[in-house]
Amino acid sequence: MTSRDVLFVAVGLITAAAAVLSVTNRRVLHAGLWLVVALGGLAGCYLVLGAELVALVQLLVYVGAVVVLVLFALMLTRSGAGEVDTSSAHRWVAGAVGAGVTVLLGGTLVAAYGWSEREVAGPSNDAIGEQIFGTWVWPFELLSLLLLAALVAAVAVATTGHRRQEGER
Amino acid sequence: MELPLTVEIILKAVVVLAAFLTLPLAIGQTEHKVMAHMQGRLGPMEAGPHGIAQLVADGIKFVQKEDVTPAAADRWVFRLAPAVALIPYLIALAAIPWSAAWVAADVPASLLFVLAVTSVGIFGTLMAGWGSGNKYSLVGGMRAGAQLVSYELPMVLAAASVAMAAGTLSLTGIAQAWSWWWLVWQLPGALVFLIAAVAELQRVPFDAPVADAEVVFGPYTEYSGLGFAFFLLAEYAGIVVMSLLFTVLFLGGWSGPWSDTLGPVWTLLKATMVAILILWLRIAWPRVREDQLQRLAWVVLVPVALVQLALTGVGVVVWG
Amino acid sequence: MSPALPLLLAAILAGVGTYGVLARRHAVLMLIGVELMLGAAGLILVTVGQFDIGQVGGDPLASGAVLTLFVITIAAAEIVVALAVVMAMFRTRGDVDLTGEAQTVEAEVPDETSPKMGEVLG
Amino acid sequence: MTRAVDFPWPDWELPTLPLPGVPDIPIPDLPGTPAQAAVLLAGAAGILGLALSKRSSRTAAWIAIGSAGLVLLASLWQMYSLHEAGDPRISTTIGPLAFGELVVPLELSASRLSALVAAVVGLVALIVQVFARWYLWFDPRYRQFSATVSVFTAAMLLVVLSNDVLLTLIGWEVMGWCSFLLIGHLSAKDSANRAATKALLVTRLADVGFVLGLVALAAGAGTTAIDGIIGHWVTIGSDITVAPGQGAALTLAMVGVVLGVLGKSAQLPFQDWLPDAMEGPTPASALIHAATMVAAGTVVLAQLLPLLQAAAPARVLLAVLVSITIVLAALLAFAQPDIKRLLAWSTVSQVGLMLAALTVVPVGTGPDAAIMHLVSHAWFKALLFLAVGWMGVLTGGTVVRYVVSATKRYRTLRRPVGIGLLSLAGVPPLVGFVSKELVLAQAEHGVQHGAGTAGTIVLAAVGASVPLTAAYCMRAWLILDRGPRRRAVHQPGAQQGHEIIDDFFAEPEVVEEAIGIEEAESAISSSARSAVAVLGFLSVVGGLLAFTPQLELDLVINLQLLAAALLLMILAALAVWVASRGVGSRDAAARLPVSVSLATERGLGFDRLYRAVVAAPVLRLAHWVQWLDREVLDAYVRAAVPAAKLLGGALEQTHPRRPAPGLVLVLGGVVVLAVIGVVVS
Repeated sequence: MTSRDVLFVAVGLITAAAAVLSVTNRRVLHAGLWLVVALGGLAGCYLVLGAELVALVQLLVYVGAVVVLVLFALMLTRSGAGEVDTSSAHRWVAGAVGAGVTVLLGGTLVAAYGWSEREVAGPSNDAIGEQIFGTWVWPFELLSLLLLAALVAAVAVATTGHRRQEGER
Repeated sequence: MELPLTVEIILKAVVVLAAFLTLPLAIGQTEHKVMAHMQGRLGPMEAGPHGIAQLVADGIKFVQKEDVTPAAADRWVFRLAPAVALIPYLIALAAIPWSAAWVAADVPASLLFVLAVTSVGIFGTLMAGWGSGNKYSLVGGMRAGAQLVSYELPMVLAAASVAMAAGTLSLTGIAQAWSWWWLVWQLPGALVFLIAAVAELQRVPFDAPVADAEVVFGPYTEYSGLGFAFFLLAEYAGIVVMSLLFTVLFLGGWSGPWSDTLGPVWTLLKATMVAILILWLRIAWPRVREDQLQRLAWVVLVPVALVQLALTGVGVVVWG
Repeated sequence: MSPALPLLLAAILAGVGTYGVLARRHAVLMLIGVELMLGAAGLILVTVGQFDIGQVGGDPLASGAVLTLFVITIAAAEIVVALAVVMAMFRTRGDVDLTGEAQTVEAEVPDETSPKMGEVLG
Repeated sequence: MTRAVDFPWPDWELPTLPLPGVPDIPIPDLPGTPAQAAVLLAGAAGILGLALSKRSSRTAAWIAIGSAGLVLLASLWQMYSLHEAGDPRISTTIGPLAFGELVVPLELSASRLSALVAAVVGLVALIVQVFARWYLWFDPRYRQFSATVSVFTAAMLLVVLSNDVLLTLIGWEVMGWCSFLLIGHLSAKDSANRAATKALLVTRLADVGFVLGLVALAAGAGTTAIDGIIGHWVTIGSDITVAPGQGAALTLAMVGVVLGVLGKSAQLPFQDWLPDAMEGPTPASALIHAATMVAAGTVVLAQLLPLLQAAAPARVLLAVLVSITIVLAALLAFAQPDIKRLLAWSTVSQVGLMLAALTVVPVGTGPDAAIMHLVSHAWFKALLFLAVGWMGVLTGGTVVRYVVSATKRYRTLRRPVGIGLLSLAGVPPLVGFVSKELVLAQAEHGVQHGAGTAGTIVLAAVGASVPLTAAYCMRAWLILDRGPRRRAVHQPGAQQGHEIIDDFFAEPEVVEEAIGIEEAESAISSSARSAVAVLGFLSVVGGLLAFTPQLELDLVINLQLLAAALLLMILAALAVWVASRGVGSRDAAARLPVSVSLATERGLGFDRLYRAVVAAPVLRLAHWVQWLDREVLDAYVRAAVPAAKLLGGALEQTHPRRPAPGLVLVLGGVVVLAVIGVVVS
């Protein structure tokens, strides 16, 4: 095992543990905070893998914005009280499905790519930039459209309910 | 001067820590004094000559105070929040260059790094707001969350404009690519960045999250002693980081006469000016209402930042 | 290093995410599961991109990193819309419970003028 | 058939005047060419005039008049430098456009003739701007007017100087829109709006042909450069030969271009918009009628002359239509109850003369006669319009009963109106006489050099126009100058008292007659009056232009024909004089039956024809399309709603309505399927 392996195992363990906690914790806001740790850990994994641009974007967009929104929604829905998990039987079935996914995915991937040591040699930031605005420019532009559509849709969905409610009063 | 790697890292860490501990205090002291003079009064005069040791005295006071955790608080979240608020700025400070050679951690995409790391600091506020078990804190935390998410966008866009102009994401590279006419070319972006930075710091006029007349002290209502001191430190550290970042991005960092030797001094000088500008805003301006605040971000800053991006794009294509 | 480690982590994250989606009855918490699954997808993409797996001569199109960036962007769009839906649901139903009977008729509107802090803080 | 008469009168070759040599000014190395400067200055003035003038008419006037002066200087400089250099001068605009296989050089070209026309355009534009400054002094929308005139001038210059059909098209379009704005300047008036819309619609309709024709020409040639197009389609030797196998295509394209020209030049069957366009302010009419819009067709056809000569059917079509127009418009002009409308119809007739001269140009000769008539018409028609506009201000209108004995009442008007009418009628030695004789000589020349039946028709029409023109000019003069002198009953809108203007940029001051100022002497700014005087001077001596090397007229004047024309002219004038005797207003047209004058006033009901032939079918088509859209296409869209509802309802029945358990089942199924897939593969 190289030092990179050790580093990855450490960060990966934190990530996995935080992920597990974020889906099992019964206090909703703690679940959200564990998600922060899990996604931050994921950014760390990217960093260890040498994909620093992805790691920083993950940190900036996911942790800095997306999860904040999630926490925000948790606060706004005032959902501290009440059950947050399904019945225990349901949870067992869900656990089985989750384990199945892990086993299936892990088995397939490891079987396909093996344990052999390989060189880490990802593209540089410049190369990524050039590719985004070269090969991938149309998907990229399409993404901007998607974001716009999401923005409009979010505003539309959020305000429609509001208006209906006001209309009733 | 070749040092062993470990020694160099330790040395740099110590220097950054020292800077992190002294600069915010200096800012705090400056705030006291500048505010006092602008308001035509003396300010703290008792501790030390001309009140210089006031902040040290404050620190001692904070340490002596009892650290109360409210009964309704979410204990761990409440306790961790000050640290989460503070540490990102420490990490960010390490990546900001003072001159071409004076940079603790010269990571390749340092601009993105600084922005990404500082964006994590928001969790400190959110955690404090939630964890205090206090309705004012919750409202303040939500205000802070909304404000920070809104202002992060124009801030990143304005920074992206500079990065585009310089053709690099490295802060060192940006400062080296800077030339004086960027002052005009990037002016809209600079204004957007400055406004967004003040909003990110939740300082007047964008301090609705901690508006004392409405929500007591927002997320920090329940804190006392060291926890409160940490938040205060985080705020001043934020001013330091944002001033330095603004200096490096828009004012050319260490460029100036004899920048080979005097580089860090120039950086410090410019950053001080920016910091005083931020302090001045607090003293001179009234608070912006919550809806006005959101409006400003989405209706003014984001479009201006986008226009600046387009302007930069045109400039890069035409002159580049 | 071995690509098996990140791939295994991705498998774990995907499984945990699936569990989160299935086992939670709180809509926002369910979204957390979705985010974990998306994270797993991103991790697989990055791993494949960084290790030149499956192709000779590296990743000339930088597809691993670029596609991960796309995934992150799409996730941002997805979460925004999803949260808007959750907020609308909360407004009309007063809760975000997913196990209950799906309702087409609007249920009672929560009284928003006096938030009960005890309930809020749980 | 004047040709057949064999009378031993000598023919008269045009002499070349012993001109003093043009002084040899060293040509400094200026940035850009005069052509670029002229177009750019005029265009920029339009934009700057609006942008910089805020709400100040004064600034707008400075910008508009200053730039018009500069444009005139540039175009004069262009004439001079061409005279020195000799060759046509090509200059670029924005550089060639990348259009794949199509070559689009976007070049300007200044040749001997186009430089002359550009100079005339520049002069008329300057005079119109100066005049408009006085005429529209109190108009709150003067800024827009002057800016539009600037843009209009730029567009016309672009058409004149263009060496690229794309530029021609741009100028053509911009002129169309500017004419819309100018005609509809008094936008509060319904009739002005209607006239503007009508002008736009009619010319647009014709433009369809123009655009298609030019596109066909450019596409066939693979270039939009005019010389390139001509070089591709025809080979000019002793005779013009069309590139093999392309005769039909060329004919079709040229028919399209001819249609567009007919529309812009208000020839049959598009003639009706021009008289209505009199709703615009007089300076606008002067500009549109004199040097720009209606003359643009002549310019374009002059540029494409070899193609017109090669496409016989298009040429014949043009010849026949303009011949009818010449006679018809002259007849209609005679019966108009409004002096301005009389002038409008005379324009239609005179522009017909220019185009007629083009149709009979034999291969190998230039369009110089047509251009000469264009220039001369620009001068005397601008003079007439400005003088009549001035008169309108004094009398309160241009309808016959207002303007009876107007030049008697206002003596200063007498000279400009008189010169204008004499020139229009073609009385020697005024410029109108020279140019009209040239057109006549050109027609006769054409008949002798194989212009065929078309040539004969043209010659007949041109010949017929001579007495007709003389008749309506005589009628106008009798009304204006020989009418009974009535003590001025001020018409509504006429000035009470008189304006006195000392300074060009100072506001007019109204002075009562009692102060003792000679009647109407000071009712116009001195600059506007000198502008009119310049036109009057040119209308008198402008004929000399024909004897300068600026025009290459190797025409032989048939003196017999000339004498006949003069005789006809005198006879017509006498007849009108006789007819006017005994009519109170000395209006010869009053002898016409009421039904005839009414019909002529309405342009012989062409409006109704347009409505039946174009408007009604278009409206019916629009209704059809709307119906199709609403009842057929929308039906599918509307049907989507109940369909979606139905489908949703059906699916709702099968749904468990409990999201969480459903999700477990779905995902579990997916995992099982995936396992099966992995194991099997």
